[in-house]
Amino acid sequence: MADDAHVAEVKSRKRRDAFKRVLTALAGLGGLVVLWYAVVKIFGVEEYIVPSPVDVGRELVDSRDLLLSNLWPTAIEAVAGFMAGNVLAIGLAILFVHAKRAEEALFPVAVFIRTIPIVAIAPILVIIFGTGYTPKVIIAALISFFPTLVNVVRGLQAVDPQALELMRVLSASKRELFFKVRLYASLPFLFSALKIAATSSVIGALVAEWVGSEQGLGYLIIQSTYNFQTSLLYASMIVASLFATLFFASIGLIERLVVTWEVSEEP
Amino acid sequence: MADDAHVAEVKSRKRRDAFKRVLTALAGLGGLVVLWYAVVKIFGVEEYIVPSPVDVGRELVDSRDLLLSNLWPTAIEAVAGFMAGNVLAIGLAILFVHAKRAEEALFPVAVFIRTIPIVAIAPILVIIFGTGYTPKVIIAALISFFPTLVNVVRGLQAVDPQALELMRVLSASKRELFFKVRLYASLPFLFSALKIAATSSVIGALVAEWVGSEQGLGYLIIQSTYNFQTSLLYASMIVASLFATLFFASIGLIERLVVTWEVSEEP
Amino acid sequence: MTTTKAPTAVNLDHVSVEFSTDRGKVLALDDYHSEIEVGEFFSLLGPSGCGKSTLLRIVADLVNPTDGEVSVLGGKASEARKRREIGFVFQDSTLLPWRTALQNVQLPLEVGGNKGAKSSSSPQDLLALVGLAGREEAYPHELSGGMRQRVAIARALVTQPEVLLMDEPFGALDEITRDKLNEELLRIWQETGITIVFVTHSIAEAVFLSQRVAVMSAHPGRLREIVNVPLPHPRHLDVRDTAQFTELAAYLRRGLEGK
Amino acid sequence: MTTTKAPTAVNLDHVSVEFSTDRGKVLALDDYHSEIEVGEFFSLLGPSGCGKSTLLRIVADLVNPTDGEVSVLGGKASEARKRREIGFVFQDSTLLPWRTALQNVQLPLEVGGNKGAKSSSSPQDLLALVGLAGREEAYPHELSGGMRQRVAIARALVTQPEVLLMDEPFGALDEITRDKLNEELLRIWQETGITIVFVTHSIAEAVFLSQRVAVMSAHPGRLREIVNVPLPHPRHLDVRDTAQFTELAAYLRRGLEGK
Amino acid sequence: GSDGDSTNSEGLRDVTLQANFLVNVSQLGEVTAIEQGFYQDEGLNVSITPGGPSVDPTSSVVGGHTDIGVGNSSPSIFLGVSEGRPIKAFTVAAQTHPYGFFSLPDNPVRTPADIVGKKVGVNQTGVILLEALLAENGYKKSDVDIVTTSGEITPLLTGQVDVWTGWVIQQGQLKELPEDYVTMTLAEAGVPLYALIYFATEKSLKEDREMLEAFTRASARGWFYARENTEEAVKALASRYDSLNEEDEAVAAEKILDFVFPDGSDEFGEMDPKLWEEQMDIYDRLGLFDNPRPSVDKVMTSEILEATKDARMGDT
Ligand SMILES: Nc1ncnc2c1ncn2[C@@H]1O[C@H](COP(=O)(O)OP(=O)(O)OP(=O)(O)O)[C@@H](O)[C@H]1O
Ligand SMILES: Nc1ncnc2c1ncn2[C@@H]1O[C@H](COP(=O)(O)OP(=O)(O)OP(=O)(O)O)[C@@H](O)[C@H]1O
Ligand SMILES: Cc1ncc(C[n+]2csc(CCO)c2C)c(N)n1
Ligand SMILES: [Mg+2]
Ligand SMILES: [Mg+2]
Repeated sequence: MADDAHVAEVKSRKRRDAFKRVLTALAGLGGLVVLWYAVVKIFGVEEYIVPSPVDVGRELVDSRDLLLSNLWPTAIEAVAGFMAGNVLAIGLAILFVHAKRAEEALFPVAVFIRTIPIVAIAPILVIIFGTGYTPKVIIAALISFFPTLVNVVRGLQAVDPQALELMRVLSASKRELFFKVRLYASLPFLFSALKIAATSSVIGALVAEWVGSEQGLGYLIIQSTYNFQTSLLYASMIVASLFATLFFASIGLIERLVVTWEVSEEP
Repeated sequence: MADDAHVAEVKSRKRRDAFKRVLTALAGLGGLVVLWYAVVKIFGVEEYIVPSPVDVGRELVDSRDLLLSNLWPTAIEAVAGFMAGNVLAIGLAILFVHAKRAEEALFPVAVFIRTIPIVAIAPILVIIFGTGYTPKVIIAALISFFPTLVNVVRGLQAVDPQALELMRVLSASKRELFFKVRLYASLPFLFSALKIAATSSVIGALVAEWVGSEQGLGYLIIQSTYNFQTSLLYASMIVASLFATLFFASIGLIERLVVTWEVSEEP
Repeated sequence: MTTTKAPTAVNLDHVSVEFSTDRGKVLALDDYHSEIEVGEFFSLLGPSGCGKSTLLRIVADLVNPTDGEVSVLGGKASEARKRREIGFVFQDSTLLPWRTALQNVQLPLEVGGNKGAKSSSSPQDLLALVGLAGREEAYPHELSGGMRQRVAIARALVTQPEVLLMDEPFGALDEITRDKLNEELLRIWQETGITIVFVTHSIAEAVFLSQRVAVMSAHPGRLREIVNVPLPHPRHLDVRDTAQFTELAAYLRRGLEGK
Repeated sequence: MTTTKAPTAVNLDHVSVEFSTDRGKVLALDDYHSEIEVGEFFSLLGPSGCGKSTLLRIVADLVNPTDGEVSVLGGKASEARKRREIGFVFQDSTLLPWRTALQNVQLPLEVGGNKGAKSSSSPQDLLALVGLAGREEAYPHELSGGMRQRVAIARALVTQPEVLLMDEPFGALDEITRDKLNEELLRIWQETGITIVFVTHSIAEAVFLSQRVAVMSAHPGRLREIVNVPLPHPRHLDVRDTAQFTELAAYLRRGLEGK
Repeated sequence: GSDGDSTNSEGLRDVTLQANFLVNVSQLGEVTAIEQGFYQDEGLNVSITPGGPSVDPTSSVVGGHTDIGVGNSSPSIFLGVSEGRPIKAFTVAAQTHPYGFFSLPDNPVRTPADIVGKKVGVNQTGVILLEALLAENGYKKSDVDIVTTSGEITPLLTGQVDVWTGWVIQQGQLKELPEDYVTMTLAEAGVPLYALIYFATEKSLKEDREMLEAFTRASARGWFYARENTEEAVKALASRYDSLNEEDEAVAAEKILDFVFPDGSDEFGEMDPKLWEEQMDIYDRLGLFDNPRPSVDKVMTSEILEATKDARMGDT
């Protein structure tokens, strides 16, 4: 019944759809810029409050080397922190789902740790790990860790009770139940969490750079804030946000590639 | 068939369970304190790096009035920011689910806004709102907004396709579909999001107090950092974390009260 | 010779449905054709997978035919659906898990501009009719499979659609309950004059209930023949013991077997 | 007189099940008693909601009786379950939506210490047996209701449990397919000597397949009587045309009606 | 109470002061003037809005939420002006910047030359000051190992850095060091910057001069009073802001007074346009002006100082 021409057609339609989505996203961001420009012009917002997008655009072009060379450290910290935080969160979530007691005892501890302000832990981390990548990755990990923990704990429990009974009758081990059922049931929650974590890990990396660093977009942001280099400040934030948006979007893309069996809701 | 004695029995069992859960949670937090104590003692950590829990405990008792009087402003900011952020997020999520195009265009904008570091918007907020409650609530709202948006957008789409068909045949309006179906389907995602938001709003309120304040736990944290009052610093963080933990737990409690129809997974 | 043709409730004009999947296309329904009159009791009989559910879903505007035309009550299926003239008992009971049995039955009264509408029979009475008096407050997961299906039936009867589509509504019920509900359904049909399109796997049920039975074949789903059931109305269960009934059932069975 | 008693596969010793809900207790099964022999084909017949599914769930160690004892193959139900001696076809097909038809059938071979186990028939052959050759790659949501049920049947047959519990496995199938699968099931049962506990709403199906049929009544679920079906094996479909068959069916029907 | 000339029930004019940071001895004079009723004598009701690590006082003043701001250091004023913020400095409390480089006696930094090759811990705001120090003394940024840290002195204590930077009034931190710790202030290192700079919008400078003059007079009185009655002033400060540590602030008060009244000077608030020019030169050399460098009279005004000359001279 499989029909190559048809499959090709489906694929090309999907590609067109993806293209449209990207265009719409760009339109949205473009709209934001236009709105920004309009607000600045119409209300005559002083440049020292919000610079005009034209100035910031010029800064983006002029300082592109500076911005790019500072993007990499931040990107590395964010991605590494994202990985570490999510691996930890997923690991803990798996523990929690299999040992109710552990969940009840450790979840408050996780909440507790999560609420320690970064500014307060950063100095301790710097003392322990020095000022290299490590403390930044840890901070980015700490920030992206919690949403994933909460969501995945919930997701791993979002299993159809009938599927649980099926697995029980098949005498599946907890491990098998996990890999054959829970994992799939948790995917919507997991991907939501990863999207949240993608953005928070970028935030985490930026914040971490306030302490103990001399490179990265966070460092640029702080410096340009204190030096009143408003257009550089905005340019740095824009680069960071664009990176976060791409990171976020790539999680969405991975979700589409992984979850192939779902009935998609009609528009 | 209803049987009062039986209902009473079920209730009292539930109460016992809740009590046990609280005990386990306290045991978990207690374990954290013991671990802290052990690490400080065994590795002989200097007091100016990490104070011993005994000192911090004494500080908690000695400064209880100071801590409590500074808890309220932070709690108010956190709760107000939580409300505002979540109302906004849920509103946007509803828009996104009903207008796919809006989602595609505005989601990147939301990601974009989410990644703006607080330090960078702080000056603008101060220019516009001064240093009163408003900028703090806005910052807490900004921080708690995003996870809810992501989760609720996903949750509102997590509707059984058959239920969608049912509502379509009943010619239900989008509004009815929302209130009769989507809302319920999204609850697991919503409550996960609210749990995440509960903790982030506390973080947000703490960080917001960096923007200038003369009260609040965030103020105490800055103040005690400036004064190098390490045990007061830790005591303030502990009070903030305890508040966040309670906030988190009360969302869990509300979830239990709202979601009465679910089959609970056996332990 | 002049015949006053009865108005058409559902006209399926050479419809085909092709589903596309990642692996290729599946022809679910091929060039199906029939006209169902207003007030008719029309059944679909055919092997599993021959497109019966798909057919009902076309009529309810849940699936668009890839070929051919559908009209319902003289207009487009989507219009009839929006005018709330279509009722549907799904093959799976499709109850909302957060609503009790009673609340599930009340659902149609709360949506689609039907707020405050009074149903001919109250939701409680309908639950009693399907044998669920006393279980109004139970949530779906506390009900047995057959009970859930009965709740779905009660839900479909709580408003009075012009066209009622029923997809194996009695499949999970024991014969006694099924017989009883068969009779009740016939009574309601006669009293209200609604059009019923009924999918079943039971030949006896098809003969007992219907005025006409469409026999289908699978791979792809095709109409094989439409059989008239000239048994007089009102019918009672004992009609099944008549020779005419047995003969019709045997004829349908042969039709199904493709003989 | 010495009778060598056949060993017991399932012993249900005066079991009762009471569910507690927020609103009170529901007595689903009241003092049910029967012993099912190894190798027996035993059916449960009874009105919707009388506790048939609950009974199977007790045997499979999915529900604990609130009263009475259950033993399966001489030990506890939980032990039998853990030894993977129990197979279950659920009333709802319960397929995993992220697995294709074939992958769903393969599931039992991948779990429970069965990794790499060879089934007597390959998953592909079993899908072909239930008429789904060519649809191996389809996901559950792309299949019709009856097709999903057939995948679930194939899944239950892919390993060879000692005790097979089947909850209305053919409920969503047309008569032709059902007849065919009835015959296949009987063949498999005879060849392998497994014990089958079978829930059905079709009296004819119960008589055709079973050696004994338990007739139950509802509110609360109680055993009314156990009826022997002395038709000789192997049986073929035409046994249904015999007078003995018709008589047995009528007897069961009267039993169900409580006469 | 920032708009126009709101007066309260006692007929006093409400004035808000945006502090540069959390209130501490940097506002010793103002708090004293409040306590002693000096502002009241001038017809003002002054209240202090605390700042914080992420508060830029110029934003608060430009946004109209406060009437007068206190800037941490002169660059925050002239960089803000170069960005177009319509503000001007009219008084300076600390004649040199109480920002210092602190080291331990066994590894001391006494002169700029000593800092070469050292690991220097600076907080985010201080990086630029360190850069200025290096540039002014002919060194490159790469001659030191810069580590940005949070405000705590811990890294110096644990040996992770050789030099810690901060305000000399941060007694809470500094008291952790051994008694004989080594201090090198910015001024000693050849970077002449002002600190605790009072500024207002150009508009208030035009339309509200009397208020600013009154404020300056009363503040000067406050600072003089605090100099003479330091113990009393610190006590009052610490009881008003109860999270301050009175002992630490007492030590810090002595230090800050040395910056406000250097070398027995008997004048409060003076500032020199030439010095402003010099400071901007430094920043210009560092390439920190994105926009055209403003002229001095855009950055500061001596009018208030001149009009309040008498009140700003000690009455000893
Ligand atoms: N989890 C539960 N909570 C409360 N009541 C339940 C639960 N499960 C089953 N029951 C009740 O137990 C009774 C027996 O249910 P069961 O599913 O065994 O019936 P059944 O004989 O299989 O019916 P059917 O033929 O309709 O499938 C019913 O009244 C049902 O409502
Ligand atoms: N969404 C879909 N995607 C792909 N194929 C589908 C989809 N829905 C149905 N089909 C296919 O269409 C055919 C007809 O399905 P349909 O559900 O109409 O059968 P049916 O006659 O109702 O069968 P049953 O009696 O088993 O319920 C089947 O081959 C099925 O696999
Ligand atoms: C360059 C520099 N800027 C800010 C601070 C933070 N800080 C600590 S004490 C103090 C003055 C209080 O009035 C300030 C602003 C610092 N240490 N160094
Ligand atoms: Mg169907
Ligand atoms: Mg059942």
